[in-house]
Amino acid sequence: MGRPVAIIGSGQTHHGRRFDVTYPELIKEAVDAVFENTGISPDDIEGVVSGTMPSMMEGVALTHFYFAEVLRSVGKPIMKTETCGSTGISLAFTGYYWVASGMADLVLVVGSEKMNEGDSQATMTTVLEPFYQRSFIAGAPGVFSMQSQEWSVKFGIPEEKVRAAATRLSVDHHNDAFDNPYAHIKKKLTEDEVNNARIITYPVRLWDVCPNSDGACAMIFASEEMAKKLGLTPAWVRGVGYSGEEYWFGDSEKAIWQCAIDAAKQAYGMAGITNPRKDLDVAEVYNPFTFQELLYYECFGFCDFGQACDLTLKGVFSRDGELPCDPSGGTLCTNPIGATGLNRVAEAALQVTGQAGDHQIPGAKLSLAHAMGGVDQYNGVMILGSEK
Amino acid sequence: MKKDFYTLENVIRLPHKYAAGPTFTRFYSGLKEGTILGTSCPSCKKTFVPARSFCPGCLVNLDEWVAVSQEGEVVSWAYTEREFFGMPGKPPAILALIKLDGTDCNFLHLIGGIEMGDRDSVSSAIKRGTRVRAAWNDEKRGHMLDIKYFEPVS
Amino acid sequence: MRKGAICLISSILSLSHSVEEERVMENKNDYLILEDEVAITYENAYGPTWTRFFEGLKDEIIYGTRCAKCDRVLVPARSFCSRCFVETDDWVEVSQEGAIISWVLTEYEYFGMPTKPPFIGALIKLDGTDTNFLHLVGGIDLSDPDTVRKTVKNGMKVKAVWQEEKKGHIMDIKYFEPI
Amino acid sequence: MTNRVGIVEVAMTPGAETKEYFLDQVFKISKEVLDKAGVARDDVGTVISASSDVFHGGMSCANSYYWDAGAAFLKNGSRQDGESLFAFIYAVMRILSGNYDTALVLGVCKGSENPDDDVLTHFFTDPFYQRQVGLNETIAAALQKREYMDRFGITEEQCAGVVVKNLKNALGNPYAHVKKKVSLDDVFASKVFMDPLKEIECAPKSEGIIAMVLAKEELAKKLTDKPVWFKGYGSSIDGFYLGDRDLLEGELPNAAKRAYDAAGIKDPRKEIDVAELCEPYAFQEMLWCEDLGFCERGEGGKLLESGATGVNGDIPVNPSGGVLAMNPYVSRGLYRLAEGFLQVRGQAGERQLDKEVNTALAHSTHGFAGQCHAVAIIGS
Repeated sequence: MGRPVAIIGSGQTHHGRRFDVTYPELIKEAVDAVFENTGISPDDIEGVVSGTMPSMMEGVALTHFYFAEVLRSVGKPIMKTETCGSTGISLAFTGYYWVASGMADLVLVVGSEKMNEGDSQATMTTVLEPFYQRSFIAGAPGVFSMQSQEWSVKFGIPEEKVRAAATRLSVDHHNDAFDNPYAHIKKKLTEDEVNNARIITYPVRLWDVCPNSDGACAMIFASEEMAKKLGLTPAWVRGVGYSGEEYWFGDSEKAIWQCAIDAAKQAYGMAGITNPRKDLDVAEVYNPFTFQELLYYECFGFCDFGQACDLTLKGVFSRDGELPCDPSGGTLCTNPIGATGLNRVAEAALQVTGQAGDHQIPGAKLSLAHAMGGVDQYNGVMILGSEK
Repeated sequence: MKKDFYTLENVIRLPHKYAAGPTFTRFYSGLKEGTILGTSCPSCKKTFVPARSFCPGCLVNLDEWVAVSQEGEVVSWAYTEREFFGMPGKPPAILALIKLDGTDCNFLHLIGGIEMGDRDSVSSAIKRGTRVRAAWNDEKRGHMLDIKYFEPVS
Repeated sequence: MRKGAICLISSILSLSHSVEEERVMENKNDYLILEDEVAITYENAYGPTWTRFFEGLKDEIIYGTRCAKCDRVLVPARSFCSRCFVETDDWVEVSQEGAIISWVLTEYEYFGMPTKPPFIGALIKLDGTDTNFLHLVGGIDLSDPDTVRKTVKNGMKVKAVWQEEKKGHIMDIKYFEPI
Repeated sequence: MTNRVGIVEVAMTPGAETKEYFLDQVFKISKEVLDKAGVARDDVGTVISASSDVFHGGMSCANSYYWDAGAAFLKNGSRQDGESLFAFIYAVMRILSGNYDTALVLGVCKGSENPDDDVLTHFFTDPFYQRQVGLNETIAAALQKREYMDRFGITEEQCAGVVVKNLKNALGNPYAHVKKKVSLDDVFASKVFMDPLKEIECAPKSEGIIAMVLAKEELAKKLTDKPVWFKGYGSSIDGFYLGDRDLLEGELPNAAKRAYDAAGIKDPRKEIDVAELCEPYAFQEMLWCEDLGFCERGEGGKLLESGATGVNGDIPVNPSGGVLAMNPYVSRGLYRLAEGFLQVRGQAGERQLDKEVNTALAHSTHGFAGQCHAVAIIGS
């Protein structure tokens, strides 16, 4: 375990269909925000980490070239992290390791995506090679539908119960999003609306799916001395975990999902968490699909396998529940892919520093941030605490 | 001994819709009207072309618009007789960095209006410092290539 | 070797309204949107293992390889076991029957989709193998989703149906149909 | 830094195009390096790779594809896009943080599956300005070369001299892609590609899958008698629009200074025994030599003519033949580092320098006219 690392501030853009700005201008909003929020001068930054999902979503390759100025990186050391959907949290890890290694004391990390400039499902298709898998996997919804079905059948959860739990999450999160000034989709939904919404790929319906968002998130990582010197309230990185499995979708089980279990285990181990549901105060779980959020509760040890639906329906993971999950509305309401994982970290950091505003979980001291990527292939978990 | 294994053609086709935002929108409408618009930085006093929304050095927002000179000097140029991907027209072509008068950066565009097709004659017509002026297409559609090219000022 | 032949299909400017459904923007002007479509041609090498696998399909054989260390049969055939990190060169002809592990009915279409909807993508555990084979489930009426949901179940036995004309392609297997 | 990071082993493919299946190649190289290092896959701490979607056979989210072929099944890992020295330094950071004892670093680029690099580098451009006038990396380099000649009087003979030197060196490199003896006259006779660049002055498009095992100090010493230590690193990026930059006063001096400061190097020409530079366009080797402080500004041509950068010179540059002889776009930085590693170890075969090599510099650049640079220093 390296030296302590703190997140000392973040900046997010408003999300939506941001055709009012170019891609670099969008990023500038987030970067300007983090400097304004922290009062730090861009000149003091010692390194910059940039990332998007697949560059070709927006048709610009190696985007750090294009963004050099707005990242405030000209003349500075730079890194470019990309790990598909988990890019956001992988960016945060890069910032963490850069500081933890002792090679820098102040690192700016920026994730972004302008999904409306491309076609996300067409881009997802290019993640699959043309020999075999590309013919069968219908974008992200297809993958997640298969996974949720494998999971619910395996644990014998009745279809109606899974639907009811997923609907509960959808209604809650879309409502929670009203309290998050940066969220994209904010909507008062009734259970009926969710249950009867258009089917995307059964059982996934419209309100089970995240939107295509344009947005960026910027964050500053600092060493302990630097955090003290600057006098900002730190969110301490208490644990990091990441794991990935085979490229071939059929090679690993996706119901008892080992890479998700392992990622959490690594992070819990570092943070000394033994009973996550009790020890954690809030979790920002990456939930592009409602069904997957349920599965994560189990993989992350918030409950036993097969229990997530019951507990969700009891309100255990609601805003006022035992372990509130995604009080920001989560990925379900806001999904600029390359930034999404970083948004989760930003939200988790806001919570433990008491800065989450209207969606603050009172007294939150220990939080979890998470992101997933690849063809159901990677998971990353970061634990943040108000204390070292 | 070694078998010639097959290869599979893999065509990646992706659609894009790029948001030009207010600054490029205004710059393009300037082109439609036969003007080249730049923006000036209140902090470093530099003028940039094409116009941009922020100063690349100071990162402050720019909103002081200027129609910049359509004449300038060649800073560097590359000549090709080969067709390459993304090329705006047919070869032979010259791509050049041009410092427009009164601006503080180099404008990347084509050079034309001279005898092409022979490297030596091109080299004698175009040099670092050669004065060039924008030549416009008759029909303008709000695109970088509304400027046909820059041609030497005689 | 053929170098990538590539074309920029179109590059047009169109004026479009920047509609903001979710959020009221301060600036409601119309800004330009540049529409563009790119096509880049790559050329992927099959190498010996895929070559042999696809030649097998031409002969109505599905090949897998067995890992000498963990004894798992991996399908499609591959040259290494990524868990044990050893080469696998024990080729086995695997069963053309198996059980559905999970499936999804896809009814929506998007840009660049290689298989046209509706179709059922499925993970199928072929008998005697240790990975799930990804392919289509067919031979049933796909016109009504509700009927499909009643017909197709996890655990259901299916078997490969072959195309008449084979090209050494993953779609030489037309689909797997319920037994 | 209390702890040191050592490079334990390296394995790499030659640059020539093959029709091997991509994942088989990644597996073979990853396995080869682990076997050579005596590290079991289960004992690998973390896996950091470098690859880039457009340079990746048409597959997006590049590292999804080769994750498990690259020994990372159920491992903690990450990827750097565009530049493989980024992956190296990220692996170093992870070890220095104390979280990992070992790291596997991969650089992945199968050029044979891609269209020409000029097609792909065209997508570095912004859609509104530079793309519309058709910019790519070769055009940017041609513009840079002409400025170099106009402003500093660099001659075509000097540029050709780089080609002759590097391709001659490549003859002794089993990994090189371009292997032919060329004379100055051959260079002059080469077809004009993008005037003022001739075809032979531009690097080819190569395959390059490379793997490296790193370990923390105590472990590195256990794993090998000859660890090569990480000494320093620096990177820097320039602005985006070509016209906003001074193409001859770029960011390499910044990157180099960071690496030299970390490694405690005061006089690079004296203290560095060998330099492996990234020169996809021949003239760039001379410009980079100036930027790295091997000579004064504008003296790169004279440095070459003096023979100082030859294999018997006092600051040999690219004894491997450099990128002109082998150019796997994304992994070329790690190839430069690997060459430095082999030189320090005295295992560079035919291309091993006669003198003792204690300190090596590896440089890599990507982007138009060297928009981004990275420099790593390693030594015995």
